[in-house]
Formats: sequence, structure tokens, C-alpha cells
Amino acid sequence: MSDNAVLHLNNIRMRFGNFQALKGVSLSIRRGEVFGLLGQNGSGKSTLIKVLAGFHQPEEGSEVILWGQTMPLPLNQMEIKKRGVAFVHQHLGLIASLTVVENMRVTALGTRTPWFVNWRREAKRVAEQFAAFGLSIDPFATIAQLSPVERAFVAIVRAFEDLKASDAGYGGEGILVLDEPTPFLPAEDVKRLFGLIRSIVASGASVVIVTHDIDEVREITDRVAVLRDGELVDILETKVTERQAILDTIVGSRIDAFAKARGVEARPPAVTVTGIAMGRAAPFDLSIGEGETLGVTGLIGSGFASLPYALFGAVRATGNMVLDGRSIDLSRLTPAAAQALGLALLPGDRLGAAGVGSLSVTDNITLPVLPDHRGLLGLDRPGMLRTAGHLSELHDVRPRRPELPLGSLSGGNQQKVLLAKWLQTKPRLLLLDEPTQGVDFGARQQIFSALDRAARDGTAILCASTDNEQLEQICDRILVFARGRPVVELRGAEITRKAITEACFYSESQTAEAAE
Amino acid sequence: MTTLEMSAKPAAPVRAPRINLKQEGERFALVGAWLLLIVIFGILMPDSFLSWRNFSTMFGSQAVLVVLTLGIIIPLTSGDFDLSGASTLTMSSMLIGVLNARDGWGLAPTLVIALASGLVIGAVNAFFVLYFRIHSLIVTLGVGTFVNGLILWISKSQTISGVSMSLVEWVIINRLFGIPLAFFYALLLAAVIWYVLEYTIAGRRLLFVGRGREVSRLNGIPVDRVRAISFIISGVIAALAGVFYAGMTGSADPLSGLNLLLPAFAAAFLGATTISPGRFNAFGAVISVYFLVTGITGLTMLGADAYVQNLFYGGALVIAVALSQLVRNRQPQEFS
Amino acid sequence: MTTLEMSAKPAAPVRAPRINLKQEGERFALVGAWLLLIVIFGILMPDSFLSWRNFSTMFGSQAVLVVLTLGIIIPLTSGDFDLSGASTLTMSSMLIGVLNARDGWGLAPTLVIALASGLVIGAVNAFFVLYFRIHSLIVTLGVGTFVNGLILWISKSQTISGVSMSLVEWVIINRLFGIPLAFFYALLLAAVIWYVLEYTIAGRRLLFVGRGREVSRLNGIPVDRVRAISFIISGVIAALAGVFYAGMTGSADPLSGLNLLLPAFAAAFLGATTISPGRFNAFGAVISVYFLVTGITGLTMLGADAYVQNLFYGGALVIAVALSQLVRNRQPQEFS
Amino acid sequence: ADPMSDAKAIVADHETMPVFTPPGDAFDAKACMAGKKVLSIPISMTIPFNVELQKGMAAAAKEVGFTYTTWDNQLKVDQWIQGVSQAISQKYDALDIAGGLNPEVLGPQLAEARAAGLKISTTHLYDVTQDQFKGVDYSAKVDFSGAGKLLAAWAYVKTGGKPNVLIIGSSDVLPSIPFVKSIQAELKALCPECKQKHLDVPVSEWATKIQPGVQSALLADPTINYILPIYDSMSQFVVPALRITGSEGAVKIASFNGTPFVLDMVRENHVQMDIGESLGWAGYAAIDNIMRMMCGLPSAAKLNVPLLIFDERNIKTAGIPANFNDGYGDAHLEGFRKLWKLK
Ligand SMILES: Nc1ncnc2c1ncn2[C@@H]1O[C@H](COP(=O)(O)OP(=O)(O)OP(=O)(O)O)[C@@H](O)[C@H]1O
Ligand SMILES: Nc1ncnc2c1ncn2[C@@H]1O[C@H](COP(=O)(O)OP(=O)(O)OP(=O)(O)O)[C@@H](O)[C@H]1O
Ligand SMILES: [Mg+2]
Ligand SMILES: [Mg+2]
Repeated sequence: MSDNAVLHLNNIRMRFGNFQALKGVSLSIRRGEVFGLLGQNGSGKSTLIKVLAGFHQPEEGSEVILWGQTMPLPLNQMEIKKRGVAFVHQHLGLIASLTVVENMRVTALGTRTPWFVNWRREAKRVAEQFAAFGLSIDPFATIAQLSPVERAFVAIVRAFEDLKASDAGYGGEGILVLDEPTPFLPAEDVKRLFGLIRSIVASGASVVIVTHDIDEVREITDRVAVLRDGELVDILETKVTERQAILDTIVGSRIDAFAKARGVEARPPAVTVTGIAMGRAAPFDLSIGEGETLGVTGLIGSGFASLPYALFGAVRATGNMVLDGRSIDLSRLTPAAAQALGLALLPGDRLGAAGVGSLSVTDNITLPVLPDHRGLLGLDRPGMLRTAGHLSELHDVRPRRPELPLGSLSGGNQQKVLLAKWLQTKPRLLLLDEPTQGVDFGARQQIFSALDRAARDGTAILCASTDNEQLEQICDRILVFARGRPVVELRGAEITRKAITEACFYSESQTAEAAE
Repeated sequence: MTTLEMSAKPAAPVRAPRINLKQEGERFALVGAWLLLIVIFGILMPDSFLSWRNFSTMFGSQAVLVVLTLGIIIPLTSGDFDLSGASTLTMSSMLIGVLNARDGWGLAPTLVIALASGLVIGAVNAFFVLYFRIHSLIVTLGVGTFVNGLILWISKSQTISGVSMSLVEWVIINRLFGIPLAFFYALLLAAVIWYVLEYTIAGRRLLFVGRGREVSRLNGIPVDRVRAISFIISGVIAALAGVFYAGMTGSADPLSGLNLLLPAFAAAFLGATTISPGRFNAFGAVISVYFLVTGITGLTMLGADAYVQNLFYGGALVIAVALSQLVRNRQPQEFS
Repeated sequence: MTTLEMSAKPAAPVRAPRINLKQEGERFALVGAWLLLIVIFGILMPDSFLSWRNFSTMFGSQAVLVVLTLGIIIPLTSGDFDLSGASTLTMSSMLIGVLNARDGWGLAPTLVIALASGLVIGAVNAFFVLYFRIHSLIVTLGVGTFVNGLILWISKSQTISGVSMSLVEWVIINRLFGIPLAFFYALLLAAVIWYVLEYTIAGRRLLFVGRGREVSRLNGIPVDRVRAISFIISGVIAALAGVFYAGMTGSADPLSGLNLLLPAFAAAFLGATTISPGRFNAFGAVISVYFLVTGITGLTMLGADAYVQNLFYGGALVIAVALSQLVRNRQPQEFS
Repeated sequence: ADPMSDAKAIVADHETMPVFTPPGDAFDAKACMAGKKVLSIPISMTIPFNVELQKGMAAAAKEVGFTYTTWDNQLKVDQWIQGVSQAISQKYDALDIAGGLNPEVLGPQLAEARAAGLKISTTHLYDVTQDQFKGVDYSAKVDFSGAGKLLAAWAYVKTGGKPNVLIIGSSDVLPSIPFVKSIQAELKALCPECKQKHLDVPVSEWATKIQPGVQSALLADPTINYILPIYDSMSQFVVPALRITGSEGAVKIASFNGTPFVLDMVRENHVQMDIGESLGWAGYAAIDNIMRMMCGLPSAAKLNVPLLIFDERNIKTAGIPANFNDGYGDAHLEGFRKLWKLK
């Protein structure tokens, strides 16, 4: 163990029921380093962080040593916070129906007078803190009113403030722990975040960051720990390790990235959309070919994200869609009607909009095909279970126990279930919103190949995403949005991660200029 | 090129759902508690308690509460409270009293009006909840109070007796195996609701709507329509309970039916800990009603003071649920 | 790279300033409705209705309901129902009847015991809800019923009169501006709760816990402790309401207090549509109670029949909330 | 005649210690009740009135020596139904519906009981002017209208012939309609031009509606000088209404039932007068009528229990704290024993 370590985690063991999530993980964080925590979905990264946060109580024998002092078990959440460990948890830990200032203050350290809170003054202070990061977020807006990026920033700024207010913070030290902060952030903001991280590391503090993005890992971290099935596999020096070596360590064996065989031939259009307008943006046209995968992207707020929902009748939009020779008025379209027309939508919010966590995999997966399971005596329950079992097998859902509640599966597996749910209906048009957000490398490749199979069977796919790597891997064509409408089109060999990033910024600045 | 070599372990076969003892124990704990009660009272009073007549009376006289409970579990499943159920029941029985007994209408049109009153009340609840997006608790509380006012008005606060004997016969006088028909109606309704919730698409949709409104919407379920229908069905079933109430008492009074509200909710929630734990379910509700009433009846027969009944009722409710929670390792209950 | 046609749309304007008329309208709609009622009855009965004595009577006599409502909004804020509030109230007033009036204890020890009973009931609720992870509805319903049994037992089902006159004096006889002191106690309590919920971190934590249990836990809020405390505070406040109830009636009876349960919930939910719409709040609750009682009083003075009161109560509840929903464009209410 | 002296005469009739007047011919109760079983279903055993009445009835039955069972319940229809069923299955000979429970709500069940050979009686439900439900054999009716007259006369006397009365009734309680009517009629007869008002509150809403109702009435008409809650349990909500409107002292209360807490209130001067009926006495009288039914004798015209005025004059005789039986003497014990040929 290194001498200047600020935090030792020794032999951390954590079990949920009879499932051992952490099997004795030991690692230490040095002063002033950026430490990456990598691993597949469900490998135990968030669990390790939640143990450190005092949210989960580890088993006897586990040891947390903070600044040379062994923290007594059970760990005390406030004590850890006070000693200068600040967290941005995986799902941010914000309450959507409450205001920014409430979220910033209620759980923060360093509210000087808990017996009288002057909300106006607090709001002013919060606004100043945002301003220091170049943000202008209304402190009295509710979290639900903010965009995903702004939400992420609220959580991050809150953690910084906690760090500053802690005992260690006065000495310019502390540990900032970020559990997958970047999936919400567009590339530009990731850069800003990393700038921020570097500046606080320079002041002597340490940062622990969890991410699935290998490029980010290579850019920002000094060392990475790789977890697999609750065990520490290796600790690597980022500078001296190859990208592929890191990936291989994570997965435990070699997985090649999914590579799409991109067709260049013109396809007959499956869907033609004319004059679609969402919100206040000007209308535009769009068409997707049979078996084509169309990506839509742009900076956050550029309006591409609501396109899948608009085509499904789930948000208000106007325009016309032609599908199989039938003309559909989008302003009258409802999700039920869209489904009847052969459309399918996989929302990004897994357990809030796509599936119900408290119901079983079987219940979730058979929802759109219930009419097929009608027997003489009503629904054929064993048949439904069989179907769910087959689909689980087909999509490699683990564990293969379709009677479990959806919520007890790992994120990647939930996503496979929800995708399987729609793919079995063989939709004409599959609408995706961030289909692999927070999904690990291996599972992503499986999802990509499943999508590719569907496309080859003729399904048209529209995928809204800010994940450029994903877009590069699966799309035949990409539309880049700015100010509510597509402004750049990339196709075939033009599609590279770099080109997408450039297009996003280029288009934004162009439209901004044009507006002036 | 598509190179995809997963490190995957060989695909495990689909495991059949394991029948595990603990889960079955959880499902049938309340039934066990019920049997235990019967055994205890049976030992204490072998003649009077264990008589078939005692059981048949118990089964028959609780049919009204069973039906009312079955009514409210439908909106509970779709995530709404219906606090107006007992008022609907009373309204329906009072309409029978007023139209049939006082004004001499025939039974058939009276029953149509009585059931229609449930439909109307359900529709009013649905309108306010869904059009104005108000919490169902406050709407049904308000509508229930309003209906109570209407009942006092149409009845002039009087008890009305003389409800058609043919209704009385079909509810409580005619018997099968010595048990009044009302019990079998309630059982039949429970079976229908169980079937609908478990084995029909409509039932699945109800459950999805209760567990996730947004998920349901995005899966093409017309959420508002489902909720509206569940309020209306709840109203009609509560009105049906009112019909049985009028048939059972041969009369209608403006108040006593209102006391059934809390027992019905207690039975619905207790029922959700048994048979299909974690879900409001029809047979669970039936068993809860009979579990609680068996205790009360046994105590009454033993001549226990009135307050002991309350102690038993409240105590049994909490203890029964607490035990069932112990069996399932105290996982939080999620109903809605 | 193919550049598609560019649009030239100006950037969206910055968010509008916060104080807007509509929002203020939403906040004070119920107050407006209340004033409207007063104006209408004032025109109809300028002498009797508009007298200060009428208002002081209204203010004084509803203090008990106000206090009970204030008690239940605390667990409501943290996401739990307390259906045992009315039973706690009755228990506390019965303890005063039994100890002070029947057994001749002094007032001070009696009050301590009465308030302690609320604390114990709250703690029992908290224990079952939190240790066994049972839904608060079923626990508090069961515990409430159990307490009702205890009340019947200790009172032998009797009404007990003769509660210490000094309690009666301090509650209802002594006055400030002609209004019985009970009103000011209730107002003071409302102010304290308002302050705590609005201006302290503890109060906001309650709200956090109510809106998101997991998120709160993740942020280091001791969720179970917060919920337990809110049950206990609710119990103690309900017991305080019982003290005022005994002081107001000068007696204690085992049943009548139980009727306050539904009115208290109605007032709590109606109150959540005003002052701080979307949140259970103290002054909203106070205003709701007085809005409803003003209507009832006016109607009674006009000589309306008893059923009209129910019609008004139920109708006003639903209509008032519906109007406030119209003002806020029928956004769904989210309380918990 | 002079209304004041009429009213005073009515009052005076009920101020003396009651004497026993036999309700009919004497009979050998022990002989005809031998081996008989009677089950009584009160409306609710959470009402003290019923508890005491049942005690009285049980005591009387014990003296005669037949099986008497009270079906303990809490105002629940299903419990009443269970009670009837129990009476049938345990081969009782008579079923008594007691203390305000309306037999109409048990129509089908009583018909079944009758078919099974049980005799059915009601105790302390109907007013003497009311007809009994056809499903019932004998009824021990109560002189509510007499009590009504007495209350009216009392208010008239105590206000010096200028009563402005607020009557609190409860139309959902069967006898309260003739009860209120007799108060209204008597007031009208004594003082045709005097104001009176009727506040009608259903039982389940007494706790929430009486107090505001009385307050509103007092504020709307400040000349109200007497309040007649027809049942004792209403008065606990009237007293705070007087306090809160500042009318205590100026406005008096008189009620009916002789419930101990109201007698205590008479002693403490919160209530001016309470008409009492000894429940021990009433229990014997009720058993008397049930036995008449069983022995084939004609029914008593009314429940043979005298009404006695309790006011500051004699309130101490009711006990401190008051109870249901003191203050009436025990003339009934001797009387009934003789009537039943127990001695
Ligand atoms: N809340 C829970 N309740 C019960 N069992 C759970 C729960 N969460 C996880 N499990 C179980 O723990 C085991 C490990 O699942 P895990 O999420 O680690 O899969 P995984 O291999 O990591 O999947 P992926 O790599 O796709 O994320 C599974 O059997 C899973 O069902
Ligand atoms: N509260 C819980 N109860 C039961 N099992 C849990 C619980 N929380 C996590 N698990 C299980 O523990 C394992 C580790 O989960 P964890 O959230 O730490 O994974 P992760 O590495 O953060 O994955 P991801 O990359 O998807 O965020 C998973 O199998 C998960 O299902
Ligand atoms: Mg996983
Ligand atoms: Mg994680």
C-alpha cells in the first residue's frame, strides 16, 4: 500500500440476501489522484461506493480507513461526509418534485443554522455557486423542470460544496466520488467536468470516478481498479496500459466490438415523415428506409431527444407520417394507436417509463403480445412463462429466471429484457432513446447485434443518443440536430465518432451565427 | 463485420419456478391462522361454535362486506382509493328501500336504478379524478360525503322496511348446503375478479396501470380509460353490495352501511398479504373477511365484552400482517 | 458531411420572473372562496352571521379539528398515513375523563399521562410500520381499532363528565378578542409547524423523506428515524387535540371523537391545494377547516336541513379542489 | 284553564318518589318460565344505557330463574344477524330486541326465528303511540311522548311562560319523531305564540353536527332561552356550544334518559334538569313483559317504569358520582316479586 494513501478499503464484503455482491475488495486511494473504478454492470462498483458512503453496511471484517483512522462499523453516513468524502451517486440522488435549492441544501453539510433557513439567501448563494461553474440554473426551479445535464450539474455542484464544507475541505483536501456522472453529459460538458476534476486534484484532493467509457478513463484517470463479480481483478496504471488491455481485463476475456456491415444501397423508405414540428421549432421532413438504422443526435437541448416520443404519439407534435401507404396525423397519434401500427418505443428511463420493476420479467416481456397468449380459458400463464424463458435465452438475460421481478435484474439485463419485449413484436419501426445508457461493454455488443438482426429482418430503427461510439457502431445514417431540427446528415463512411462530435458543435455554432 | 464472442458460460436452461415451502407458507399463513382460530373456538365451544349453522350464518352475513371489499380492490389495483364505496352501498340499498318498499316499484326496475346509481357515482369519481387530476382520496371522500347527504335527503333519515320478499329470498332465505345464496354470489364474484385479474388482458392492464402510470401509457395502455373503468366497476360492485344489504336486512337505513368502509379497507389490505402476497387479490380479501369475523363471532359467543372485539380486530390485523412480513423477511410491501 | 438547410430562430427567452399572478391566484384561491362564502352569508344574514360573536364561536369551536389536522399532516408530509389520530384524540380525552374527573387526579399529572398516551401510540405505529415494513394505512387502522377497544375498556363505555374546570377555562372560557383561547393555541401550533416545515432543515428532511425514501437514504437522511419521529409527533399532537376536546366539552366519551377522522383528512388534503399548493401545509389546513365550517355554519343559520350540510361539505371539497386544479392547468397533484 | 298551572301540574306529577303500579294481573312466573331460554340483542353494548338495561334484565331473569343471555355486539348488522342465528340454533324460546334496535332491519331473520317457534319482543324502542313492526309479538313501549310533554311543560314553567325552545331531535332514531312531536304540540298548546325550533341531527353525526348546529341557532336567534336535547348523550355537545357562545347560565338545558354523566352535569349545574328512568326498574319491567309474552298473558300497555325529574332539589339522591339506579327507591323490587308470585 502506498504511503500517501488517504483512503484504504480493506477486505470489503457485502451481501444482499444470499447474493455476495462484494467478495473482499481491497484498494486504496492516493492523495491527489484520479482513481477509476471499472467493471461490467453488476460487478459491484456502485455497491462499493455505497458501502463507502455508509448506505450499505458491509459484513464484519470489512475495514474502511479514512486519513489513517479506522471508521467504526456500522459506518455513519454523516461522519463520512463530514470527514470530506463527497458523493455523486449513480442516479444523482435528487428529488424531482422539489426545487434546486432544496435539493442543494437539505442534505448538504455546512448549512450554518439548521433552525432557520432563509431560502432567498440560500438561493442567492446557490446561484453564485452555479455561476462559479459558469452555469445559470434557476434555484427555484424544480429538478423535474431541468434538463438531464443540468440535473447532473446540480448533483456535482452539491458534492463540491459538501467537499468544501467538510473538515478535510478546509485543508483543500477531500475525496470526491463520482458514480457514472458522464452518461448524462454531452462531450463538451464532459470536457468541462474533467477540467474541474483536474483543478481540484491539483489542490490536493482525490477523485474516484466510475465510468463505462474507456476513452474517458484513459483521458482522466491515473490508476484504475477493475472489478469483476464482486472481486478486485487488477489495478492498472492508466498511462502504461493499452485500451484493449483495459477492456480485456474488465470482461475477463476478449470481446471484439460489434461492427456493423453498413449497406450503402438505397432502400425503399419504410416511414416518411413530413412537416413534423415539436415545440416551437420549425417543421422538417424525415424518412427512414426499410432495415435502415437512423441515428439522431446533437447537443443536449437541440431537440433530437424527443423525436422518438413524438413519432410514437407520446409527446405533443404536429405533422404527418406515412407508414405502409397509410397516412397518420401525428397530432392525433396515441401510443396505443402507434403500437397498433407496428411502432415500438423503448424509452430511456428504464424503470420509470419502459418497464415496471415490481412486476416479473414475464409480466413485462409479454405485455405487448398478450393477445397471442389467449387460450380457451383466458391467458395461458405457463405459456407466457415459457415465452419469457425463450426470450431470456435468446437475448442472454441473466439470471434466466423470468419469474423474478424486473427490478432485481442488473441494468444491462433489464435493458435486454425491455428490448426483447419489443423485438418479439417484429415492429415496422423501432424507436430507441439511449438504448445502452449505463450498460457495460459486453452487454452493449449483445444489444447491438440484436438490433442488427432486427434491422436485417426489415425493421427500421430510429435511435436517439448522445453516445457517439454507439452511433458509430450501429447507424447507417445520422442526423445531427440543432435548435429543434436536423441540420447535418452523415452517412456511410462519413460516420465516425470524431465526425459526429464535430458536426454537433459545428451545427450549433452555425445555427447560432445564422440566428444573429 | 460482426465478431461477437461472448465469454458467456454455457446457457443455463430455463429453470422451472421453484415451488418453495417458504413462499407457500407466506401464501397460506393467513389461512392457517384462520384454521387455528376455528380450532381454538371449536375446543372452547364444541357445540355452538362448531355447528354448521354458525358457519352458514357467518358465511351468509358477511357476504355484503366481501362484495364491498371486492369492489374496492379494483381501483386499489389500478392505484386509486375509493372511499365512496360504503356510501354507494348505502345509496343503492336506500334506493331499493325508497323505490321498492316505499313507492311500490317492481323489483327489476328498482335493481336497475340501484346498480345505475353505483355506475353514476363511479363515473363522477372518475370524472373528477381524471379530468381535474385530483388525488382519488380527496375526490372519493368528497363524493362519498355528498352521497351521504343525498341518502339522508331521499330517505328523510328514516329506516324503510318492507323490501320485496323475493329479493330477500334470493339473498338470504334460499340456501345451498344450508348457506344463504348471498355467500355464493360473493364467491362467484370473487372468482370472476380473480379470473379477470389473473387471466385476462384487461386484468394485466389494470395491474400495470397501478404499478406504473407512465410505463403503461408508453406501452399503449389507455391509462385514463382503465382508471375510469375501474372506478365505475368499483361503484357498480359497491351498489351490488347494497342490493345484497337490502336483501339481507329486508330494509334500508341511511347510516349503518357507512360503517363498512374501514372494515372493507382493512380486509383489502390484509388480503394483499395472502394468496398472492403483494397484490390486492380477490380470494385474499375473502379470507381476510372471514378470518376477522371468525374471531369476532367466537369472542361474542364466549360472551366477551364489546371492547374485546375491538382489541381482537385491531390486534389481529396488525399481528397477522406483521407475521406475514416476518415470513417474507420483512421486505417492504409495495402495493401501488 | 451534408449540411442541411439552416433555420434562423432566435434563442428561447430566459425563464420568466418568478412571482406571477397565476401562481398567487392558485395560492389564495381557497382564501378567496372562503371570503366569498362570508360575503354571501353576510348579505343574506347581515346581523347574525356577520357578528363578531359568530366568528369567535366558529374560530373557537373548530380548534380541536384544526389541531388534529395539523397532527396528521406531519406523517402525510413524510409519506405515511396516520388513521389512528382520531383514536389517539379520544384516548387522550378519555384518560383525562378517567383520571381527572373519575379518579380525582390533579390536572398536571393527568395531562402528562394524556400526552404520553399519544407518544406511546405513535411509537407503536412507528414500530410496526418500520420494523415490520408494513404499509402505514393498515398499521394505523389496526392500532386505531385496538385503541378504540382500550378506550371502551377504561371508560366502561361510559361518558364521563366533570373534567376540571380550570382546563375548561383555559381552553374555552377564557378569551382574547372574544375568541376562546383554544383558537390561539391551534394558531400557535400551526405557526410552529409552518415554521418547522418551511424554515428548518428538519422540516425539509421530512418532505424529502416523503418524496423519495431511497434518495433520502442515499443522501444520508436517517429515513427510519425521521418517519418514526413523525409518527410520534403526530401521536402527541393528536393527544393534544384530545386535551382540547376534553377541555371544550368538559367531559369525555368513548366514541364521538372518532368522527373527526375523515374531516381531518379532508382538511389536510384540501389544505394541500392552497398557500403552498402541492404540499401539505399548516395554514392551508387551518384555512380549509374554516372554509368548510363557515359554509356549514351559514347553512345551519339559514335553517337548512342536516343533509344539506353533507351536500355542501362533499360538494365544496371536490369543487374547491377542482377549481384550484383548473387554476394550475390541471397538473396532477403529487403529494408523496 | 291557565296554562301555567297545567304545566306545573305535569311537572309536579313527576317530582315525587315513584310508586309501583302493577301493569296487569299477577302470575306464577317461576312455573311458566321453567326451562325457558331468552336471548336479548341490544343495539350495541358500547352504549352505557344498554349495558345497564341488560344488567337489570339479567338480574330479574336470575330472580325468576330462567336462562337469559345478552348478545354482546357493537352496532353491527352482521352481529345482530349472528345473534338471531344463535338464538335459533341454540333453541332459545324467545328473542328480545332491546334498547333502540329497530327490528325492521332484521325482518328476514326474525321471520325465520318465528318460523322456528321463537317469540319475539322489543324492549325500550317504540313510543306508546307507535305501532310495532309486524314481525314482532310483544313490545315494551316507552312513554316518550309523556317525557316530551314533561320537557315542554318544564321549559314553560322555568322560563316563566315565555319559552323560546331549541329542540334537538334525531329522526333516524325511531321513537324520536313522536317524542319531538309531543314536545312541539305541548309547547304549542301551552303558548301558541312562542317560538320553537327543531334541529334534526342523525345519530352518526351527533359528535360533529350538534355543537355547530346549536351555536348557529343561538347566534341566529339570541332570544332562545331553553334547549331540549331529547337524549342525554346529546347534551355533552350542547354544553360546549353554550360555553363558546357565552350563553351558559342564560340558556338552560333539560334532557331525558337519566344517564349518570348528565346527572353529574345536573349536580354541577351545567344541565338544569334530567328526566330519569331507573334502568334497574326498566330491566324488571322488560322481563315482566317478556314473561307475559311467554306465558300467554296480554302485553303491558307500556314499559312499566316511572319517569322522575332530577334537578338541584333531588340530584344528590342519584349518587355522587351518579349512577343509573339510585334515587328512584326500590319499590319495584317488592312490586315485581309480588306480581310474579315469587313470595
Ligand atoms: N434486488 C435483488 N433481489 C434479488 N436478487 C437480486 C437483486 N439484485 C440482483 N439480484 C441477483 O443477483 C445476481 C447477480 O446479478 P448481476 O446483476 O450481478 O448480473 P450481471 O452478470 O452483472 O449482469 P450484467 O453484466 O448484464 O449487468 C442475479 O442472480 C440477480 O438476480
Ligand atoms: N439493494 C440491493 N439488493 C440486492 N442486490 C443488489 C442491491 N444493490 C445491488 N445489488 C446487486 O449487487 C450487484 C452489484 O451491483 P452494483 O450496483 O454495485 O453494480 P455496478 O457495478 O454499479 O453496475 P452498473 O455498471 O450497472 O452501475 C448486482 O448484481 C446488483 O443486482
Ligand atoms: Mg449486472
Ligand atoms: Mg453502478
